[in-house]
Amino acid sequence: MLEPLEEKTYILNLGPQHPSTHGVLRVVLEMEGEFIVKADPDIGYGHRGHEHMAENRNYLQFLPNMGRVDYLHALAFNHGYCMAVEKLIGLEVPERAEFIRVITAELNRIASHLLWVGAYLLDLGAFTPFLYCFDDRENILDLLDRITGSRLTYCFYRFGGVPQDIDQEFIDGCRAFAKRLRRRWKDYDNLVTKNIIFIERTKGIGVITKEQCRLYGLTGPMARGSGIPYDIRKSEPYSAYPLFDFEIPIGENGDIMDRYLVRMREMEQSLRIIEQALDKLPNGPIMAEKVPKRIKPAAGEVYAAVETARGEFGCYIVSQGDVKPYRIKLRVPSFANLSILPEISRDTLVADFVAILGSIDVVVPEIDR
Amino acid sequence: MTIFGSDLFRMIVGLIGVIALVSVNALFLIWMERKVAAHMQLRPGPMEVGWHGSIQTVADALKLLGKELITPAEVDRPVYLLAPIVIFLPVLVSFLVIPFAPNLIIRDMNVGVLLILAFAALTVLAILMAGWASNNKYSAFGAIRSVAQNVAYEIPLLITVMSVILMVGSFRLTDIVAAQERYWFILIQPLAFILYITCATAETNRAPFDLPEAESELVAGFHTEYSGMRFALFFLAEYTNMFIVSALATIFFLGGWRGPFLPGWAWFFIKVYAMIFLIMWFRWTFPRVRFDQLITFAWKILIPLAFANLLLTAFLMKIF
Amino acid sequence: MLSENIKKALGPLGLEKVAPGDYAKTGYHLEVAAAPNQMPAVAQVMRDQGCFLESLTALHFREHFTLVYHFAHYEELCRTVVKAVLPLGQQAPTISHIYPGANWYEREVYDLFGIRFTGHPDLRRILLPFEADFHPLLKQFEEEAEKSETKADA
Amino acid sequence: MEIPEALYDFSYVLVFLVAAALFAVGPLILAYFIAPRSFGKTRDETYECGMPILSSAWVQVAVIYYLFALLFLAFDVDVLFLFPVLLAYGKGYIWRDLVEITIFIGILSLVIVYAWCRGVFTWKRKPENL
Amino acid sequence: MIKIGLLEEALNLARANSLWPMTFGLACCAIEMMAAGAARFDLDRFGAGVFRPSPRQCDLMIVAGTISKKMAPAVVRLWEQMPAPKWVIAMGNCAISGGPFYYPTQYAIVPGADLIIPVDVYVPGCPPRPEGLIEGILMLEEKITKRGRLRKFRDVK
Repeated sequence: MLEPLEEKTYILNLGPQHPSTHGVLRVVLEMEGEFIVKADPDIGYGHRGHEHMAENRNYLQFLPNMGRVDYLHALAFNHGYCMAVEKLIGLEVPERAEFIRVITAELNRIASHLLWVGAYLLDLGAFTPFLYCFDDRENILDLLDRITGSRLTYCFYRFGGVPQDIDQEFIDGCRAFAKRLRRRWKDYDNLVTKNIIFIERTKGIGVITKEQCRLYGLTGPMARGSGIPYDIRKSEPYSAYPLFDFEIPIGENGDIMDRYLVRMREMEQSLRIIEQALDKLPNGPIMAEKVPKRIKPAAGEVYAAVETARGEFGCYIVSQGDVKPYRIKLRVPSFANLSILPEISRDTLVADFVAILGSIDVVVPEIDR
Repeated sequence: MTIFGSDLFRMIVGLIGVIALVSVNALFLIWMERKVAAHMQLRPGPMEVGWHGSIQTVADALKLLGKELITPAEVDRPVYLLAPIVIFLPVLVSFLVIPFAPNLIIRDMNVGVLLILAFAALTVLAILMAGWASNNKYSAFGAIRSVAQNVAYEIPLLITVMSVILMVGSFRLTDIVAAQERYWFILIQPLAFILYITCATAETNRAPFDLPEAESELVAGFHTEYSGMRFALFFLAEYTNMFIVSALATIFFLGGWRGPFLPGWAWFFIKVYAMIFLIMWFRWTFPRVRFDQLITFAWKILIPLAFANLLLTAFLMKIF
Repeated sequence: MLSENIKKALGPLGLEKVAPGDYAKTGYHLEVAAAPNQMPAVAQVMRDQGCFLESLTALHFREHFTLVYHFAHYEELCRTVVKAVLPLGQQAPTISHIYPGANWYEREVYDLFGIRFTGHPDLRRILLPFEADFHPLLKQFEEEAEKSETKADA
Repeated sequence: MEIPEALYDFSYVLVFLVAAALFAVGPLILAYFIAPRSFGKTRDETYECGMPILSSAWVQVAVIYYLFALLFLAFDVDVLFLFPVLLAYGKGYIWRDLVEITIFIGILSLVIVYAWCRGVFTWKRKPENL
Repeated sequence: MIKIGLLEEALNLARANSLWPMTFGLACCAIEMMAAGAARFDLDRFGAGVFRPSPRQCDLMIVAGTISKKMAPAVVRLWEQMPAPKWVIAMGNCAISGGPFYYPTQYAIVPGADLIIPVDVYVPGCPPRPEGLIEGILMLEEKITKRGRLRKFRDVK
């Protein structure tokens, strides 16, 4: 008699060094054949102790860290942290500074989404769109480079405003870029969105229901792809966003395709915001007048949320009247977004799993902090 | 004795010629692939090593030669060591029967098509050996996928080739070219040509059917554990296989060496490299299909279409 | 109004404090204080009201931990903060059976503070290596006393 | 004595096979001699994304592959019968060979139809009705 | 094993002109590494654009980002699994010295890749620009050949 094999399942490590885990995410997969029985994400390979660091530095010293939590949408994290501290010490930001913040943050959001589209198609095996996206992204980086002085890990916003004003060249550059990107979308549509293989790979895969979104606390394009119109820019307006007219694109089915389309349409909305902001750009100071040299807020706490490219970033600061924060909790979107992975990847194929993982748009150092 | 003497001569010259062709072709194809990819991606590609990076692949080959060969501890040693050699065997033999020009053929066998098809199956075996012996999950995946994929696409490939042979009535490759004197077969068998290209792309594990080495899923697929020269042999075999399937496409559908003005061999190579360019174009344009889609595509669509094409050919031959 | 509904629903639980918050200053619409044992009930109420768990974290004080839960709602702007004071060395009940998303948050709190959650299905370390033997975000109160304020300011 | 032509063919194939093997082995031997050596405890460990391996790769593969293997076997053997037909086709008989080839392919096609109906081509983790 | 002067020199020249890096990003710097491989900067010009996912087929490990204590064993294992000859570039301040994340009570990171694996070239920056990485690769090539590239990269004015 033939003996049946003892166990039909086996364990496969996906990551931390794997082309499709976007850095150092590790997923331990229990597999049966090509099917996934159980997926257990093991995070922490990018843990750098930001929150511990916050307790050992003063408020200003912690500011550069924000560009390195989520390096793809660094300016939103700058924004969230600055907002929280400004709320804590009761600082008013001049209008022009808010406009500049919005413009740069939206540019950064487009850059982040472009990188996602490219990297995601790389996961699906298409290499060329990746380079197209990077080519477009370089244009944004050029613009931001002129203003902020760095390409990636920006530390641009200050408590009470921004340190550098934008000039005409930047404004012209933004408009030219908007024109260019709109043209490029036609290419993307033909190359990707209408591609039959892409549609087959993404339609109906990795479906997340509205209820699942709520139970796992998903935000950003993950929730919007499932049809939840939750965007902090609209639902909890901050900065200069209430002054602009834009829509929140949402999906219907909550599958990968919807998440892809939501992100693509969001780029269009971001362009709209940038153009409106450039049109309405007020004159005035870019820095609040009475910014204290030494930031020492009274005891208390504050929670400020902004919308990053991946979802809601909440900055929770507890102060005990010291120059150093007592505790800073960074509520990062990808942490919650990734926690749904075991649930939606059950009984999928490896190829689908890679596609689902990519659609979450994880930035590992952001999850691990 | 004289026949044997001339045969021996033909054999040796042919052997040297084929080895030279295989090496130069692989070096050229890899360079071409990188340049084609680069220009499709708005970048220059290799530029600094030689004129437009023309000796880049020579540097790569030399480097791989000077690279350590690691044999992991857990592998099935004999099979692991044999796999890169086995994958190389069919590559050279297939060149025996390919007519590059009217008289430029090493041995015009009457079973030419069968010889190539039979030895092509050895590639699958080598991939299975490599993947399974590596004792690496990614490799094993790649190997199993590769076998499933190759067997699924071998049937439509066979049937498609049959509809060409049906019209010629011979397995001899020179006969097939000779039969295309008035018109190329692509004109009367367009469906067969499309089917053949699809299957050939899959048989050579090229994108969008490159699942055995799907980078984003399986790291490097069946050759994940192979380093240095062993890996180079897999690479060499892959690119030479690309040449062979393109050469067959040229012979079956594009009239072989036929063409005006230029000598036969020139036309042959122009057509072959045009076909290779087409396959490269696929690779740098399409995303990868999912594995179950790949297999069911072969069974649900390609095989019925190939059958229909064969019957149609048989029927039309009776009418005309 | 959602905050009124939540207030009404939380009423029967007999919580320590249910008060409107100062949104402009703290970003909260509703501030709630509860005992750790009441947390599952509170979470159930929040879930029934359609809220999602925004974040879960802890604060380490000299005498006790404070668990901080943030809840928000997709359609209506209403952020509720629930604070539960947990004496040192005690365990808190999990809410991961109500909000599966809390699973990872509780693991993170366990990892960083060493707070154990009773009834948690899979309480392992999440960020630090499994073999780590410390909880990094615990304050070192003795050391802190030595450091002068000016030194940190520099 | 007349040497059959097929024997010449075989000699070509044999010589090329040997040459191919030598051509493949040569660089490997050369590489063995000129390449430097690395060191390290985990050098010979199986690669799995930088982690120690948790289980062997030699496990039972998904059952669906066996189904496809059987299907292929049946098909490939039958398709091989068509090869002689190709050479004989159109020589002599007017319509008989067309009818025969149609019947043969028709029966083969029924196999696909049957497998399709039974759900062989839908991938599920556990095929139910097979 | 056998060393012949001329052969060795030819091999070194080939190695320098065909440095295949591993697809291996740790944090922020990985994005700049990707940018260096992408359209504008194009590492492939120097033959260093073939990113191989498996360490068995790589020559160059670019440590791009912070090495956390949890990740350190994996980095070492991957480095050991690369076949000789192999090189390491420490890209960014984190990989050089822990960068902005190093302070006395830091518990999570390894302050510098050279504490766990031998590093050949250090590329400073937080993150370094892609030009910086290219410069680092060119320096590594000089180090390998002790001479420079096959064709000296012209200075960009």
